Amino acid sequence: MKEVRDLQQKYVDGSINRRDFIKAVGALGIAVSAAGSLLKATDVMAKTPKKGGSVRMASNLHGPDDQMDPIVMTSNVDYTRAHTNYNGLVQMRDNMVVSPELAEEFSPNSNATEWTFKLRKGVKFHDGSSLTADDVLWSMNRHLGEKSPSVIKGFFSQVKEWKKMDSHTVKAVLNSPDSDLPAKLTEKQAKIVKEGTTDFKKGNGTGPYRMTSFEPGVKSMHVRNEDYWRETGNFDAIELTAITDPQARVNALIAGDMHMISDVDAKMIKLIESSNGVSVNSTKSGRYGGICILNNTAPGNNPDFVKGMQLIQDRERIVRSILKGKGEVGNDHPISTAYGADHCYELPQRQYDPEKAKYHLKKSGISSAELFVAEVATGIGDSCLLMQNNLRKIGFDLKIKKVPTDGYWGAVWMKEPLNVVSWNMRPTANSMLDIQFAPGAAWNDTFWNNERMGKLLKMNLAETNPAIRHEMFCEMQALVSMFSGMVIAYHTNVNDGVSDKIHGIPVNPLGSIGGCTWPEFAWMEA
Amino acid sequence: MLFQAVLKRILIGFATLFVVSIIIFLGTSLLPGDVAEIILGQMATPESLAALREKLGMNHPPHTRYLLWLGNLLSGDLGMSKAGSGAGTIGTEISVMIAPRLVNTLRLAGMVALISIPLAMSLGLLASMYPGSRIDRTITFTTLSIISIPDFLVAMILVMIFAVQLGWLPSIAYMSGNETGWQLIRALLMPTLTLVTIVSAQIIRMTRATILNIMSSPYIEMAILKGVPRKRIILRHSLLNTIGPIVNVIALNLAWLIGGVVIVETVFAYPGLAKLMIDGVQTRDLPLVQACAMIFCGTYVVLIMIADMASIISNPRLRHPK
Amino acid sequence: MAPLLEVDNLKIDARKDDGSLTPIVKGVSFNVKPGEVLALIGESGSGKTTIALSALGYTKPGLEFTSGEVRLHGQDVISMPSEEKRLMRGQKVAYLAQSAAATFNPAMTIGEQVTESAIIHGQLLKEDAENRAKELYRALELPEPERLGKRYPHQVSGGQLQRLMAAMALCGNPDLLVLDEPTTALDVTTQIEVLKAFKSVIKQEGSAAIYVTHDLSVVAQIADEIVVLYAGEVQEHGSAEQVVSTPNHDYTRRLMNAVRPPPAAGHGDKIEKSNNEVPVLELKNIFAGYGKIRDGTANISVLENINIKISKGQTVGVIGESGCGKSTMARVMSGLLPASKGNVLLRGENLKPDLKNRSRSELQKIQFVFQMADTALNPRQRIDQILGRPLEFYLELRGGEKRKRIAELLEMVELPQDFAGRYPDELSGGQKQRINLARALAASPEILLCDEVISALDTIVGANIIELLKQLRKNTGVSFVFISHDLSTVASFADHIVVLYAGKVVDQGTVDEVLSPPYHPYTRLLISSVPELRVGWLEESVDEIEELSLKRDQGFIN
Amino acid sequence: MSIDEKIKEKITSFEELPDAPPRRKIRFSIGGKIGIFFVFFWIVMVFIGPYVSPYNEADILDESLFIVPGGEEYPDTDYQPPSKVAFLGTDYLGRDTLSRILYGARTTIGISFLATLLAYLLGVTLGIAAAVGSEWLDMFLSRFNDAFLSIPTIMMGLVVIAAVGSTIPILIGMTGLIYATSVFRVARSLGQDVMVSDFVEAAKVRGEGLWWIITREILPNVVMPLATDFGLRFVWIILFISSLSFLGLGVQPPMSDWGSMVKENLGGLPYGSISPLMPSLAIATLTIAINLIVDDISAHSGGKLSNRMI
Repeated sequence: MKEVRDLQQKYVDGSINRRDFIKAVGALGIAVSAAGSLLKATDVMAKTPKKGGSVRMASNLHGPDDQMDPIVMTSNVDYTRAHTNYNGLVQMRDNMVVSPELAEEFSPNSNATEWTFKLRKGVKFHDGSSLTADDVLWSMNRHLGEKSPSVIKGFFSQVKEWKKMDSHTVKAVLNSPDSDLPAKLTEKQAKIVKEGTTDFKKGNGTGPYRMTSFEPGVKSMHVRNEDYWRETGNFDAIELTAITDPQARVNALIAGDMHMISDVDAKMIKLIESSNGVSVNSTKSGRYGGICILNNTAPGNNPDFVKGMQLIQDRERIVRSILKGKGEVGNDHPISTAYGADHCYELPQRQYDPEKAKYHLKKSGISSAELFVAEVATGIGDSCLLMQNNLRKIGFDLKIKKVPTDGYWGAVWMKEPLNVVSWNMRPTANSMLDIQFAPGAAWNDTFWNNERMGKLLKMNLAETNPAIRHEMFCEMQALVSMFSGMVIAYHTNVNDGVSDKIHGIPVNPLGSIGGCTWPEFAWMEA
Repeated sequence: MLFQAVLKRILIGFATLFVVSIIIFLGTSLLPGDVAEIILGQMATPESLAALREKLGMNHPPHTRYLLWLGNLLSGDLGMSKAGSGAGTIGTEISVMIAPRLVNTLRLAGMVALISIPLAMSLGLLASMYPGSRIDRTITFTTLSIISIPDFLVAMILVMIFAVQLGWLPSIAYMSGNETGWQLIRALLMPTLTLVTIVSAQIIRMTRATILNIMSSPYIEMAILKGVPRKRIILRHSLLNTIGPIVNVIALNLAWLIGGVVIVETVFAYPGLAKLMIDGVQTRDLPLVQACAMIFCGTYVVLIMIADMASIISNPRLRHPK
Repeated sequence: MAPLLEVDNLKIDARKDDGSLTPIVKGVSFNVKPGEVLALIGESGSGKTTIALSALGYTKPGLEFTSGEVRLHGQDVISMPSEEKRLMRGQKVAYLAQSAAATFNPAMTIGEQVTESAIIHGQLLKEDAENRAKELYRALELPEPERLGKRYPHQVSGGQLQRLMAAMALCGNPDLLVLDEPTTALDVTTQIEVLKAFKSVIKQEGSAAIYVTHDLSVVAQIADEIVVLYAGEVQEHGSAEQVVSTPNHDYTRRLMNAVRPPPAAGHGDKIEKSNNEVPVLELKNIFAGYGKIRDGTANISVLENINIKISKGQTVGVIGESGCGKSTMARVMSGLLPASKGNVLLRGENLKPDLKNRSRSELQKIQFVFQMADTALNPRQRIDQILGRPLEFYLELRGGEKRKRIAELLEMVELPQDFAGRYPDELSGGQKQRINLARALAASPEILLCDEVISALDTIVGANIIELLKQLRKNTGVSFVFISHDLSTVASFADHIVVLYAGKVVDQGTVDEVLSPPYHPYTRLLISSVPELRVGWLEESVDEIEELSLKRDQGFIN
Repeated sequence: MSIDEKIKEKITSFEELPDAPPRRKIRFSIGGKIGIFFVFFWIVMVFIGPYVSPYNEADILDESLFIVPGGEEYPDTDYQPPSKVAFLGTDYLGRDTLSRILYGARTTIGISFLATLLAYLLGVTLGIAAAVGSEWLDMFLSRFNDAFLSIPTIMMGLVVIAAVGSTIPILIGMTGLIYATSVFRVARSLGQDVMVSDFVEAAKVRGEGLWWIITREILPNVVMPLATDFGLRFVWIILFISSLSFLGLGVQPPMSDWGSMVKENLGGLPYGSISPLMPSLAIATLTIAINLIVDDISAHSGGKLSNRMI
């Protein structure tokens, strides 16, 4: 994405105009809509942020299980709170660049088996106590060990230990090289909390906003942390809630009850764009909804069946009429173009081909199957119905069993032979592939154990030469799309609704509204 | 005599509540997929599950769990919800979670009742005063249509008209909690409007039916033959005798307003009790679900009890024994 | 003197659901002069009530005036605009309904209801109206007139309510009273009191009245003019004196014949019973009542220490006022209400108190005939099913046999065969009562418990039923327990009389013993309360009756 | 001459006039007639719906069908207005609304009807049992019934479905169970009324068993009011099931039931699409129709029913 940044710089300097900018960005294979939002973000670089105003943001999901404990956070509203109340050692700024945060500098040893983080001095928690290496150690150790409830402990499986060098220096010692460790540390779950915290509801962090009230499943209120350790946040106050009904959520934005809403249903984009004062902030992302066909059982253990399922995907139409263009066709592997250089352009795109599909399914001797569907990802339900419809035309009977989203991950995912899944974009292509396809990985949700894949992942982490690294990525993506049993027909943009008053939302595809990192950087026109 | 009747009714009420508590406890414990799995969701790993189960202490025999629960309930302790505890140790007092929601729910129910009861009763009277007239036919058909379409459609159409098209009212009943007076009312208007429409329809129909039914009794004919004007016949002669059934309908509708308005709360993102319970069900937060359910059923039982007492008391035979 | 009310060729039709009209009143004309009491007499369906109501310009729902006029003070009340009607009602014309219990609003105080009409018509101010009401209470000899107004309808007795309705009607002293069978629902003794009250008040107020009834002997006491109606047509119209003494229309005559002669010894046909044989049914010191039973006495005790013998073929008449426990006794015999103490013996064999424990043959031998035929017959069963069931149940009759027997039964109760295919709703009251009897007979019982079987029926119909019963007794030799509040009926049918008062047997013996002097005072009261079919009887006997009832109330029985 | 003739003769002169007019036949108002028409129409659709509908309920129409000369190559297929291709327009996925309504008739009405039937089987049996049974049985049943009645139906549905999942049999069973409680009340009070009537006493005196009394004396006399009640209950169950669908607990896709059709197409409302209105119209026509009929009937039976409906 370096090119993009250069372009933005040029635009800000005024050396190119809007149209050229859009064209140029388009040339980089970025959907025009995304370009639009880039432009907006770039506009912001031009204008200077204003302080003040109180902002309301409505996420898509919340409930009594809303969390203020980073390591078990799972929903957008949690993540946003993570960015109001906490900081990480490092952070992901615009366009996926890892930059320092609580750690003013970080560096690996020669072969990336050790990473040293120098902590900023004079950083204070909201309760007044100041940040020390012990807090970092405590926070980081919570991800280690078999018993850890951390939801991303997989990222740190190769961390042997965290060492305290002095009061403001910590070192991560690894079993095997990991050039991606800093990127992984940008995850919301890796935020730093006060040592020995038991009641997380207070949200005692070092972040730009203090929490004044927290009602799980209702809302949380935050005010600016005036003695923040760097340029303070722009809003006087932030109010975070969620509106579960998508229709109601959009209504709320249009009626001006909310300044920002996450996860705009593709069907409503037209509505928002046609109403004044609000617009859709659509960011290209690796986020996808796919179909897991388990390898270790019928029918998934039959390669022809899988082929058939992949060939029956009318990818173009899904992007066209279900995502309304806010997304890109998938190639049955998770690495979308949003991963930039790591995406394998060389790999030929799989096309919609009922005839071939029919041939393979006939060959497989399977004529019916049952697919478990929950609305876990944008457009997943609809695309499954489309698939079902196309299968019916070629005489294959796909039964769809719609199940509620609650309890889905426990009861269906990685249990039923055919089920749907949604994956958010991960900071790096490697971490994405590793978390889902490393042999024996906790969330290897098609039970596809491929030695070669395992090797490549390790080598790739240790590899520093970009060209070779890219080759490795290409091979891995090919492997996944051929053999893993994943059907990935599309990647969806991150679509959020934003009032035109709001500026400075970072361009970050890792989650809703600038990867939920907006609280510190966005600002509001009076 | 009156006293006995009332006392008997109260005892029955308590008996019912007891049965309710058993049903609720059994019912909720039927929910599959233990809490732990739900909390961790896609990110669940065997270890983290085990850890959390341990923490939530989900390993006692059911009957002891019931007795413990009932005991706490009676001592006013609704128990702890895991809400917000994360991997930390401290969850949230359920009473703390419920309190604001209950306030909201009561607020809404109150506003709806305040508007719809007088409105509905007068319309019902109007209709029954001139049966078969144009007014009557209009009222009957309108109410009929309203109770005949799904309530979420009623809600949606109202939103389309008043919020999205006209932009008069906020489309959701979102409250920061510091609203007062007019702001508050304004925030509540949409859901109130919807519920008033639905509830009134019910009450109007019942009022009309009951009064017309009374109107066919001989003492009304007598009143006519005494030359009593129509208004007085309705207001003085029949209304007194319709208190019982009408109060009953009102009670039922109030109960529904407390526990049955899930859909309206969803559509308007209104943080009420019903929604809380649904969330509770989805996150398998059993203590929470049980508490909410108890509140709903309790309200119902009490309201119906009050209604019955009203009709007991309004019955002169019991009020003035021989 | 100009008539107060002129009914001129009045025609009223009933509109069926299919829109077709059937005539109910077919061109009736008569006048009522001021201060005159005119009686409309006829049986149910004769349209008497409909005509009476037309005097208020009112018809029951479903009825319509088709032609003719009803002129009050020369002004037609039918064509009157409704607001004028409203003003006329209660003020000029007042209505007294048959059942006061139903016509008083349970939720309003008596006082309010009595004074209401006078007040809303602005005739009297509230307090004046209340004073006026109190006068009327006194005039009607109602207890504690001062406090009565504050009470609720359910707090006073039926007889008092009936009189209170008179007060309600008279409060705004109207020119015309319309009384619709105001005494039919009452006990003989009460009936007399009420009649007397009405008569005197009407005299005082000097207001005219239309008195609707089916009971000639009542009419004779109160009416100046009599109009005899049948099927919506006037059969005979004349002065009370003339109609009663020399009826010249044969329907009137039939009415007269139907009226039973005043009770006296020597009526009814006796069957000599031989004392040595075992009685069919016997009650030995029976106690019974309702509510919880504690050591042999019920919470609300109704019957105390009853001893009765009924021998084969004998007819025992049980007489008493409402609430004296006659029906309860029948229920004890049948086992519907288990006695709290004492025994019921069937042919000397001790019967289980509760019918649940009685054997089928025991049940078969005692059959119960309910008072209300129209509630006693399941509206959803055809007559042949109703009659057939006991035949199957007790006698295991099937198919042809059963059908034959049903035919016989219908014949026995003098109903045509084709009734077998009908439903109860398609029958008249009398016919239903006959079916009711036939069902009991179907079991070929030894004893028949008849609870007020004719009290709900019109005079003529009732008379026919009595005739039928006599027939049956002759042909079947069944024993009867005949319960009634009407002494003359009992006297004309039974050969043994039991007089019940307040749950105790105060007098019993053969008809002759009971109905010939020396009378038991209570029996005497009952006897003298039965109105005789002659003008002026009321005035003569009223004092004696009052004195007797006074005694009763002071409680001569102990 | 025979007795019969004698009687005939006796009767011809001044025969007894029937004091109660024979039972009136129900006559329907215009509203009632309209109601009957719609109910009949939908019943027919239940049987022939799928055969007369232009498409299959699952058909996602091809974009090619919507191409207009000079228009886009890939036109939108969702929320299309009525046209020759789709008479009532298309839904959020580009399926033919008309076809889905016609197919939906079977699912919606079928499920609701079976559920109502179940509710009655349970409710009436227990209700009558409570009416005729011992005081204790009545007490016991009534308390349990009250308890169940006190749970908000939608909550009950939610928990049950969360517990055992959402398949058509479960949907029917659960709904039936939930509504059996209110049927119980009606049946019980009706039963009690009949229980004290003379003809039941007569049967008791005769020594009839409980079975006879229930089947021959009571049931025939409560069947009419229950029939009308059935109508209203049916309506409520339809609405209840559509509410469930709104919360996403309806039937399995691509099966269409009216309730979930409204729900899944609500998004079209702001675009002025009629796709959410049509199914609600279907629901309304059916429910209003039934209500109109019931109104006529209960007006006929003196509106007594309406009180019991509480």
